[in-house]
Order: sequence, then structure tokens, then C-alpha cells
Amino acid sequence: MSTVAALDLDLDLFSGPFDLLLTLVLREEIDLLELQLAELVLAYLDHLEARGELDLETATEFIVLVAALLELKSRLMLAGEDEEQLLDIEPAEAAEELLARMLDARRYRSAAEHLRGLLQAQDGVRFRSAPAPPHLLRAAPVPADGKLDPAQLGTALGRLLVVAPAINLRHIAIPRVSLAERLSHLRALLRRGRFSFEEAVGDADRMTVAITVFALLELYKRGEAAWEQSECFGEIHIQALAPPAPAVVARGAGGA
Amino acid sequence: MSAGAQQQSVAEAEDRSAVGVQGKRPPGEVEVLARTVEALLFLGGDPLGTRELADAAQVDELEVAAALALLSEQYAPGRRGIQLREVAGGYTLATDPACEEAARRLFNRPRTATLTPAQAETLAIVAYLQPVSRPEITRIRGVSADSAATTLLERGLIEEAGRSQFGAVLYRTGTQFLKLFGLRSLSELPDIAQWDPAPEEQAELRERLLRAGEARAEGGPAPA
Amino acid sequence: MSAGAQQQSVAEAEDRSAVGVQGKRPPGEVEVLARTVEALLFLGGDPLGTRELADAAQVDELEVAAALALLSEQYAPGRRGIQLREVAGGYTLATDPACEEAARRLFNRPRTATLTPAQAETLAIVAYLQPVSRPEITRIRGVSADSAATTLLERGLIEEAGRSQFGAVLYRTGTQFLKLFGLRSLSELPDIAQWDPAPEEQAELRERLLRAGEARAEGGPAPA
Repeated sequence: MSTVAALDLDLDLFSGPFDLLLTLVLREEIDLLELQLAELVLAYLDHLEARGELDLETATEFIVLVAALLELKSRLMLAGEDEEQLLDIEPAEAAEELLARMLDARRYRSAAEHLRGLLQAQDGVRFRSAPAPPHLLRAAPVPADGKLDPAQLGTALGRLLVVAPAINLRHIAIPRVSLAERLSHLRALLRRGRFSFEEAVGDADRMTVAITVFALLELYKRGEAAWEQSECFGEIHIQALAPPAPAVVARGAGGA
Repeated sequence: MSAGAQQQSVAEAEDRSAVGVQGKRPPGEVEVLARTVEALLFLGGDPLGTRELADAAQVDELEVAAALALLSEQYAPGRRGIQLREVAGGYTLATDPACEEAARRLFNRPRTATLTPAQAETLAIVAYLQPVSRPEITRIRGVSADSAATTLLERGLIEEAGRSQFGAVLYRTGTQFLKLFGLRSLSELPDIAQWDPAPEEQAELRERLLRAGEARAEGGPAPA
Repeated sequence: MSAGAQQQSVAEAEDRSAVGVQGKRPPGEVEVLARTVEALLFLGGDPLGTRELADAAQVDELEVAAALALLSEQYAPGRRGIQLREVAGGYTLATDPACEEAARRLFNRPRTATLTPAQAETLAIVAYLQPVSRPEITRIRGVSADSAATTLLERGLIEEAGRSQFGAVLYRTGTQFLKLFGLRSLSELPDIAQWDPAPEEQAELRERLLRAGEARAEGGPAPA
């Protein structure tokens, strides 16, 4: 019997074996949105610590299950018309999905072993990597004009403009702010010129201020921005280390 | 059979692959073409298909096939330090693994770095599900595959194959994968279903996922 | 000398280079060493001296000389598509000049002028935003564009345009770009609006691309 199944938990919301928790979540007797997955992971780490050894098989299974829970949870937080539908998953259906997930993980772990075996069997087979003599590589022929379609560039750029749907965080009590979001905020300000830290954060909460400082450090590390503070607790002034390259707007018909 | 007669038959067998040395008769067309094909395989880094070889040698593919058959005799395993290998939909020359010790001493580095478990899993998922995106790989593995995917990309084992509708980069395996793993094509990979757990084991897993809850519904304590 | 005796002597000569195939006697040490030397010469692009070969094979130079003598027989001119050559500083394998016409055709075969997905994206970013730095391209794509950029540089589709103030290489479209796409000037690049998923957006193109790229790097929801 797997030790993950028997893992004893003592969480804020629930105490009992891991498998029971899983089932209760699947049967919607425990609201996944209220379950702190981090707490769950910490409990597992304590469990490993106590056992003093890492059983790779069990650890992998635990990770796959927690990841599946995490995904279920994030799907619950997704806004959209199909939200109702998502919440309507039958417990049996959800159990099937978890099972499918575990089977998939097992399949690809076995396939990975097979691949490692194949590579091992090729041990000692070396291929020649010396370049061909230059006199045989005559200058590559220049392809005819107009061989490539400019529309190819347009479609490529169009795909890059697609913004993935954002996750709605309204279910989470603590307001979250991401480093990436703060980075692009600061970069946008930098493009306009010098600004003060005060302007960058406005009257944001402490968490946002802290993450903004972190983002500033990141920009400094990357050589994109520098700052100065003339006195303790004084105003912090931030400026770009170099003016960002001039932007080119999309060319309209006839060339802008 | 006398020793002399035996030796003579050996000479005849040998004669097929060694025409042109004794100058007793002009080398046949197949022999001449085999030399050209050998030179092309020696120069070309990636495996070459019969079509490419035929175009370069300006003959038809059937003639190339005959030349390759002759070459594969000359390069039969155990005969030379180089082998003719059929990989990645083409042919290429590679060293006999028996010479690996000496090669390692000369070049002072191992042939290829082995794969970490994370890299092997990521590669397996790409090989079987291609084209597949990074988030999908992460979803199957339960943990991020970013650094493994980056390493596999750098080593040329996987390559980009466009983007998914969500904008995530898709990956597929490349020629280098087939070449290094000694595969002629992806169809040589065994069916993924072969690693499915036995039906009883699957049933047990399914049971496990619901049992504790059932126990609770009945009001009894959950079995450990 | 009778025809029979002549054939027998040929058989003896042949036998030396074909040991191990017939399984009549185990291959001699010279034959085994010759295979190793063959493999080393095959791998090494540069000529190898007898000292280097001896060190790699862990034998003495006299033995290497004997192996090389055997190899030079096997690789006698006119016999194979590859020849063993003694050049300044050592030995090397090279193709028979008779096969070079075919090799030229192989290397100069007309390649289809297609772009891989990664190359198309990289080129589109450079074309519309030039000058643009490599880190910026990476930020927009969400994954590295290094190998795509290298290929585009080699094909003359993009070229370097100085360095940004942070020291990153800047790119602009190259001499081959307009030609290959049949454009008279950059102003003829198609209006992006028809492929734009959100044409009502007012922000400038660069800004929007960077924002979308950063959102992708953060990891959107996994495709269900």
C-alpha cells in the first residue's frame, strides 16, 4: 500500500489520511478553494522528514496528485461561461480524471526509462562532426526573388499578439501582485522617463510596494534601470540606464 | 573440401566487395556507385535518404539501394572500425562502439551526456505526444519541465513546432533524436499502452481514490 | 603462375583485410588495432600523428604503423570512396576526388526557401520592430531565439545593427530580406491589422508584443 494514501494530515481544514481528503474534495464535501495546498505540501515534507528517506515512487505520485488538485483549483478560479460546468464535475468523473493523470504519469515515466535504455544501447556510437572541405561547399545558390510570402510574417506577429486569458483571482482573499506585472509597470514608466518610487506605487498596499522594490532590484540587475536616494527615507528617483529603442508602430496601408 | 578449395571460395566471396584492386576486370557500375555513396555518407553530417543520394549521384533510387546493399556488406558489424547505420529515415556512417575507449582517450570527453530523469521524461512526452506544449508537459509530469526542455532544445533533441491556440510554443523531436537513439523512425517507438498497469492494478488505483470517502459515508473510520 | 595459384595468392592477400567475417580464425591484433585507428581517423577532422594514435589506442608507434599499413591497403586509391592520406603531421581520411562532383551536387542542392516557426517569428519581430535586441526578441517570444537568429543571420535575412546601450546586439532586416519576400521597401510590409487578435488596442505594437510575451512567460492556464 502506498504511503501517500496513508499520509496522516493535520490541517486547518481537515485531519485524517490523505486519501480521505482527496475523496472529500472529489465529493465536494470539502471546498477546494478553501484548502491551502501549501499546507498540504508542508505536511508531506514533514512526513518525509520523519521517515528519513525519500521513496521516489511515492514522492512522484504525491506530486502528480497535488498538481492535479492545484489545476482543479485554478480551473475553479477561472472566469468564464463554462464555470458552472466545471463546478458540476461528478465526483466519479473527477476520480476518473485523477486516475487518468496518475496512469499518464506512469506511462511516460516508463517510456522515459525505455528511452534511457535505447540511448545506453547506443553508447560508443560516435558520428563524424568534421565540416565538409570548403572547396566542396560552393556558395549556396541565392534563391529566386519573392519566394517567401510576406503574409507569413503578419500571421507570425498576430500569433505573438495573442494574450492568454488571465486568471480571475477574486476568490482569493489576499490580493496578489506578480513580479512580472510590476516589471512591465516599471518598464512602461521607464519609457516615459525619470520617475520617483512614490509615483510608481501610488497608494498601493504593502505587498505591492514590496514586490515593486523586488522588481526594481531585478531591473537594476539586468542593467535596465538605475536609482538614487539622496538621504535616508528620502525620495527614490529611478531612471533608465539607456533610452529604450524608438518604437515602430504597425505600418498602415501606404506606409506610416 | 580441401583447404585450397575453401580458400578459393573465400576469394570469390571477397572478390565481390574488393573489385577493382586486382585490376583483373573493370569495376562494375554498382561498385563505382557504392564508392560515391560511401564518400557522400562520409561528408554529409546528417543521415542521407536514398532520394538525396540518388539526386547527388544522378542515378535512380533502385541503383542507390543496390549500392547501399553492397556497402552494408563491406561495413558488416565487426568488420571495420566504422559502421553503416540506418537511422532517421536515412543512412549514415558511425564508429563501432568497440573503438569507444580509444576515442574517449583521444577526444578527452564522453560521447554524449546522459539524460537526467527529468530530461528523459520530458523527451518521452514530446516523442509520444508531439506536437506538445510546455504547459502540457508540466501538466503530465506534475512539475515544471522548463529547464529540461531548454537543455533538450540546446542539444537538438527537440525543436519548436509552432504555437498552440493559447500561444504556448509547441515541441517535436528532431532528426538528432532519431540519430542518437538509433531509431529509423518514430514508428519504432513501442506503443505507449504497453506500459499501462495491469487491469487489476488499475482497478485497485480507482478503488483507492473513492474508498475512503465511501467509508466515511457509511459512518465508519477510514481504513489506513 | 597458373590461374589457380594466382587466385590463391589473391585470396591470401584479401584474407588479411577481411578477417573476422568468415569466423575461421579470430582477428589478429593488427586487424583489431586497424579498426580502432580507422574509427579515430574517421572522427578526427584534423590529421592525426602516429604518436597521438598510439596514445589513444594504448599501443606503441610500431604497432600503429603496422595498422596504418594494413589500412592503406584497404583504402588503396580506386578501391573505395574514401582514401587514407598522409599529410603534414599525420594521417587523415578524405573522399576520393572522383566522387567530388556528386558531393558538390549534394551540398549545393536547391533548398526550399521555407522558414521554421521559430525563424518566422524571429524574422517578423525584427522586420516590424527594427532595430530590436536579442533579449527583446526572447521576451516577446517567451523562449530563446538564439538558434533561429543565427540561421537568419547566415541566410542574410537579418543583420547586426550595432549594440544597445546595455550591450545587447541589435538586429535589422538584411540584404536578402526584401529580395526574398519580393518587397521594394520596408513600407510594403503588410498591415498587421488583418492578423491582429485585438485591432482595437491603441498601444503601440512593441509595447503590446512585450506585454503578451511577458504574460506567456508567466504561464497562462494549461490547455485543458
